[in-house]
Amino acid sequence: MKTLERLSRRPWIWSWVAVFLVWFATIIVTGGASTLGLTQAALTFAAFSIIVGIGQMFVITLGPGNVDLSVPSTMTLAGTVSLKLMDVDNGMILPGLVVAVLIGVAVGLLNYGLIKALRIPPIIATLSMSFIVQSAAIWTNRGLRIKPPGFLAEFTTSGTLGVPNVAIIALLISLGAWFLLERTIYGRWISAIGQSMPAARMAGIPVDGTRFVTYVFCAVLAALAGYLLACFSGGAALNMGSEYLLMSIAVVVLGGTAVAGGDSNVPGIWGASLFMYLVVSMLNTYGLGAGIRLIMTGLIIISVIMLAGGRQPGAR
Amino acid sequence: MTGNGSKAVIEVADAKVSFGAVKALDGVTLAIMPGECLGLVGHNGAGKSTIVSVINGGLTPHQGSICGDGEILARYGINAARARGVRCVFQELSLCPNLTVIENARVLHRHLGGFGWRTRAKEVVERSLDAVFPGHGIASDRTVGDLSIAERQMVEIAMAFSDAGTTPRLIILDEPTSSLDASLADRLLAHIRRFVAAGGSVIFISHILHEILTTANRIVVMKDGRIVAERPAAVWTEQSLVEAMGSVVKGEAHRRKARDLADAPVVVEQTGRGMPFRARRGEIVGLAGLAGHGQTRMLMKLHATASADWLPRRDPAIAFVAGDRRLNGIFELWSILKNLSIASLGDLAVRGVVNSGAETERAGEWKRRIEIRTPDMANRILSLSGGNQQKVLFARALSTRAPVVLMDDPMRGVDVGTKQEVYEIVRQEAAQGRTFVWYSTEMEEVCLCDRVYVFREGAIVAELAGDAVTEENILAASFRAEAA
Amino acid sequence: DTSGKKIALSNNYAGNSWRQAMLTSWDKVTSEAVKAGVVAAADPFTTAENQATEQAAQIQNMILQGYDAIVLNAASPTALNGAVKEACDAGITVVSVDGIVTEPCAWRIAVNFKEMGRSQVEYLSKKLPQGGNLLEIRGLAGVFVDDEISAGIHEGVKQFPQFKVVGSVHGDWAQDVAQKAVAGILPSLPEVVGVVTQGGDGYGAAQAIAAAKRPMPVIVMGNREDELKWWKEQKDANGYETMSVSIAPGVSTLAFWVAQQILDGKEVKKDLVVPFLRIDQDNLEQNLANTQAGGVANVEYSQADAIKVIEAAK
Amino acid sequence: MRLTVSADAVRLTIPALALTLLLAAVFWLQPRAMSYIGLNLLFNLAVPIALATIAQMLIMAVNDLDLSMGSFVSFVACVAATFLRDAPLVGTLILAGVVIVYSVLGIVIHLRNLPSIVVSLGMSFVWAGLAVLLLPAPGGQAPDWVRALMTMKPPIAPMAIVASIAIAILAHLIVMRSSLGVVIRGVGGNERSVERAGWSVLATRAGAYGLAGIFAVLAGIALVGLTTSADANIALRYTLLSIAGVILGGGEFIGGRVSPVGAVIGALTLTLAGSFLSFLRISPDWQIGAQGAILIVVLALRLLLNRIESGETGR
Ligand SMILES: Nc1ncnc2c1ncn2[C@@H]1O[C@H](COP(=O)(O)OP(=O)(O)OP(=O)(O)O)[C@@H](O)[C@H]1O
Ligand SMILES: Nc1ncnc2c1ncn2[C@@H]1O[C@H](COP(=O)(O)OP(=O)(O)OP(=O)(O)O)[C@@H](O)[C@H]1O
Ligand SMILES: [Mg+2]
Ligand SMILES: [Mg+2]
Repeated sequence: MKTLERLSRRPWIWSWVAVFLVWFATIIVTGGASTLGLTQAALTFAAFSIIVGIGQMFVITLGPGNVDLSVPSTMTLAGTVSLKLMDVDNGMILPGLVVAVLIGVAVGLLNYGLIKALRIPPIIATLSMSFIVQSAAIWTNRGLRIKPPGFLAEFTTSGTLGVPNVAIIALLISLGAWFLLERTIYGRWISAIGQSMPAARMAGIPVDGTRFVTYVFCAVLAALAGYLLACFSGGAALNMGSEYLLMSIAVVVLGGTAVAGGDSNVPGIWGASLFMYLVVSMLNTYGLGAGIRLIMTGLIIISVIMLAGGRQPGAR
Repeated sequence: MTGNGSKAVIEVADAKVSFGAVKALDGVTLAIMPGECLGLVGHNGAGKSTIVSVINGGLTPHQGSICGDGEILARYGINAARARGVRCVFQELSLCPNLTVIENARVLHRHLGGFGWRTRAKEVVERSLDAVFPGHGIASDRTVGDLSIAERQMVEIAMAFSDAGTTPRLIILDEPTSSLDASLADRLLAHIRRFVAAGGSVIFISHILHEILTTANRIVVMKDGRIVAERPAAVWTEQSLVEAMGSVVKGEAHRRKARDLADAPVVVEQTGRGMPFRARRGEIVGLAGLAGHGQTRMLMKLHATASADWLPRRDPAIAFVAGDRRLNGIFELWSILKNLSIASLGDLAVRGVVNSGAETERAGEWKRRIEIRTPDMANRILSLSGGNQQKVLFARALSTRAPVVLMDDPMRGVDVGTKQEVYEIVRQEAAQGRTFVWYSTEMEEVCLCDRVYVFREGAIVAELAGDAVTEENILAASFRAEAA
Repeated sequence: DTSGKKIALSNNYAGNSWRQAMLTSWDKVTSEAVKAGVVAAADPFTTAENQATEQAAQIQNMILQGYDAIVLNAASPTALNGAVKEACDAGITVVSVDGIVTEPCAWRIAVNFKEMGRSQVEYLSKKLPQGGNLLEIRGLAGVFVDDEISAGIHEGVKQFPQFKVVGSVHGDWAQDVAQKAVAGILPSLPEVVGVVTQGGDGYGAAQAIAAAKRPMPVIVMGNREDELKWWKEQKDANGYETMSVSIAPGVSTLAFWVAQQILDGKEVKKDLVVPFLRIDQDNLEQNLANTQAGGVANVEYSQADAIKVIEAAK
Repeated sequence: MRLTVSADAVRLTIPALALTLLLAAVFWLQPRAMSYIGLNLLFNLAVPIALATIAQMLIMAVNDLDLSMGSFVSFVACVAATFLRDAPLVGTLILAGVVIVYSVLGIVIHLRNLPSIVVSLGMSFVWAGLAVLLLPAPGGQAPDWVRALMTMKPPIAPMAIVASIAIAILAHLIVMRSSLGVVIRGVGGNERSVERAGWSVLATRAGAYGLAGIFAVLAGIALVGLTTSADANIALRYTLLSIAGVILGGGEFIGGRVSPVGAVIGALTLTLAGSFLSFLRISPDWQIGAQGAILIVVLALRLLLNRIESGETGR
């Protein structure tokens, strides 16, 4: 009983409850025959939202107004440029990855440069930056779809012991993120900045450095997700990141991270990402039209937050 | 009842309030008569602000009753209280910083509405400001956020005394002078006396005992959620009050012996308008002058120049104790523990990874050392009373290795006993070579310093050292420019 | 003589290979025309976001800039009518293509999207006379093209009742979205014999189906190079058969010439039709060879083609 | 009294100057724009954006953020192009109903202490779904009176300018001068003190959301009046545009610091920035990027002017 009560106060629990409900409602249609297929598909596709979601979570933790809207275009640019560079050559996999990461670093650097130098709200700075990055993606190869190197295509679409490889990568990144948040000074710093920037400054935290690293971190994760997604789906497309704009924010907040900043959690991102994927699958499975599907998705999001919200955040 | 014929404006009987395990009020009975000023004192966390919330209607006690003018008030709430003329100035500032003074008056007086309310609100505010703080110089169309803390406090106090339809009958002032300098505080105290003489009632809470002694008619001492003593003001002395509060009397805060520090190396330095600022190793430097004359700005500047924005410093150069703890002090979502350790994480971590064992140990040490009143350091910081939160901020700064500690009026809302302890700690640390730059609105504290810079209109106008640091000299320097 | 005339291209979206191919074709054909002195200018404009409101503002700016004709690929068939009317009132010739507008004063070069959908089912009925279950991949909800193609597909299913659409997902005309949506619905579907699509989503569907280790149904392709290449691989490996259909991005150049002809004073009917570009088993290799790697199978039009289309409509 | 106006005016000078500079640049590039018709063409699509920006500003005034603004305006446009024309009574009832829904959202957000961002994110799916149900394919037609109103040709200044000024004045009266406006901003500034003064924060928030709903409904109707018909995706970008407009106009995300006149100016500036770009004739590859660049430039201008202003007043 005690554990149940303690569990119900965890901000991430609600997204997980929702995941199981939706998962169950979906597999019941086929009498359970689709269990393995659906679970694998969910893990695969949730992995991408998890990777971008974690980056977004770090940024959102920095406090009100902090959000990175350049995630989709960063994914696109990293995907197009690295695939163009690798040009189906297995030997170029590492350089391709390095370039993708460098693109992330560059976008993050420019993002924070704008925020700092022009003192504009991050939401506007990253939006402006996303237009520029998107243009750069168009300019580099005008949207031609180049195939990924064979090894990468194989790796991203297959699994190890039944678990999709991309999900394993997402898990490793999540563990790293969890460690950063919960155990390191850096995690404390971003949480402090998220609660009160002046207080953080007065407590001697290098505020600019910390925020800068966080924006770079987010962009690098987005670039990495773009690299993986492009390999997974057989080539980079100019619109391949567009879904991840709302998605990356939705999984963060549904996962129980405080939108007002200062409080974040990693398990919630998993719950929310799986949930967002499964909800669409469920509604598709039930054969509902786009309109109903959208309405249901919205209502479910609101119900989850209603259940999870209104709680008294526990001491951390 | 109280038995002297007239009926109490508000009377609380046997009120009990608890927040979780903490019994904030443990059966308090309190009556406020017309035409009296009731002084309320007690250590930090004694329950003063809580009883205020009960009287103000903002908090319904879990047990007990509230009477007004002799009748029991069954459904008592904020609006009922306001309708009876109860007004409150809260411990923390509670104006809307984005609104103008006039608009704040509109928010405060619900019945001021209708066409042309601006003109009426302006009249109400200005009349009251003029009455309480003659010559205040605050334009009523200024945005509150642009005002200094002292000015905001003045506006807030004036609003409580203002009359817009319902005449104020009982005014509760929860540490109203904490941000005011001596001359403004005097004006307020004078106005309280006038108000009381005209038949109004006041509940006056302060940690500055002589204010209470000179202003109140009757003084109530609270301790751990109970009233422990209640006598007419005339029979109290500072000494007996402190005793009743439960603090050991340390006698007059004795000045340290004047030390010759002229040979010690200068650790911080700043030039600007007026005289240059300089602090030596092991020195306690005071910043004095009327409130809001650039002392805080100077501290901020010192902090900004010595702290890193981009890269973490291996050895912290400077630590800061905030006065405005809501704004730049505490982290509200965190536990007391995390709030305390944030500035010294570098010492508690190996390669960026926090050692939670060492952290807990360090926090336990400081909890004992300055007596943070909490059952568990893992509780949220907001579960502490204002003064205890301030102690955490102290511990945060003192637990760093920074050779210089800046203090921005840090004793706001700290009780007498704790103050003495903190003074002692400051003295010890200074003896070991730490430098303190200390801005205070309380003369007693300024007089503890080795050297004092007096501020006037954003610049340093005088430097006093050693035996020259006296109340008279400081006051003289503060006002000299005005006379000139 | 149109040598002094200026033509603008108003485009609402540049975020996929089809639109990029369209812009490239436009640039190639019109820059030659400008060099040859046929028209004075032919400037392309693209909005930052795919929204009717932004495109309406773009058209209004073109009016101010004094263009003589606007070639328009519209974000919405009706929501631009206000702006188009203003352009017409200012004496500007408006030719809409691909994404057409309903405003009567504009010309329309339309593809019969309904027929495009219906013909897919018709093809399947020849390939799989015994019929079976179909999976439908749709485009972006609420967009005209999506609704039309889907209506055509359902018309086809009515015509060939041996088929049944057992699942329908939105792939937003993007390979990765389609892949994701198909992977999600696939576990709950019975055996599927055919996948009807809208273009740009066939390869994603194929990947999702392959990942689920299901027998590969007949997936109708949408002329993307990656789709054609995959098809070719399958064809070589196991004789896989399908067809591919989409509208050629080069239709923008047809619209350019039509606009030029109108400016030249030619009598042109308001509604013109262009055929869609279909690739079949026998001409797959030839089309694949002509398609740029990573691009879309394309046809560019000349002035003569335009005159032919105009004459045919008379 | 006079001082209040000038204090507000000082805050407004920055966005106003940005707008003026941009307008001058547009006139210089395209002198044809300097006419009655030209101004109308430049600005008429700014009218619905201005209304949506005011709606967003009301929500931001109580420290919330509405991520569903774009899909809500799209939905309203769909209703206006269908029911409002074919069955005015039903249409009006639906629109009144959704305004009430907005109020209820405010109440729910307050009572359950929910993050508005998440709730409105959820609502954005709901509105989009309703719009798709209503108009699966683009279509419908604007009611004639709306069309007539939006294409009216008043003397002296074009309709776009007249409407913008009217919106600015109306919003200023409601938000800056009325008691309700003061309390709404008070909630943004310090919710507790408003509560302690005996106001119902719940009712205030419901009021702010309801008012925002009304302005957003007006935005949808005005939009349909300009475009003549609707589709489910017609105004999706209004979400970010409206936020950017409020910021450009000197508003802030938290603290209840908003300026209605500034918001209208912000909306006009954003619209004008788009036109400015198309007059520049940039290579198609970089046209999208240029939109980002211009946003940056306009905001940098704000910073620059801010610096100059603070230098002058010494604050
Ligand atoms: N919201 C709350 N939640 C939990 N505990 C509370 C809360 N408010 C007050 N307390 C506790 O109630 C007790 C009384 O607090 P109160 O603020 O009344 O003290 P106080 O006498 O005003 O102290 P100070 O002089 O420091 O302001 C304290 O122990 C405090 O920790
Ligand atoms: N996101 C979109 N919004 C509006 N129209 C679109 C969109 N995507 C495609 N279209 C239109 O739908 C029709 C079919 O386009 P098609 O799907 O073949 O291109 P595409 O799939 O986007 O190209 P790509 O391979 O890479 O993704 C065309 O009229 C195209 O302009
Ligand atoms: Mg108190
Ligand atoms: Mg596509």
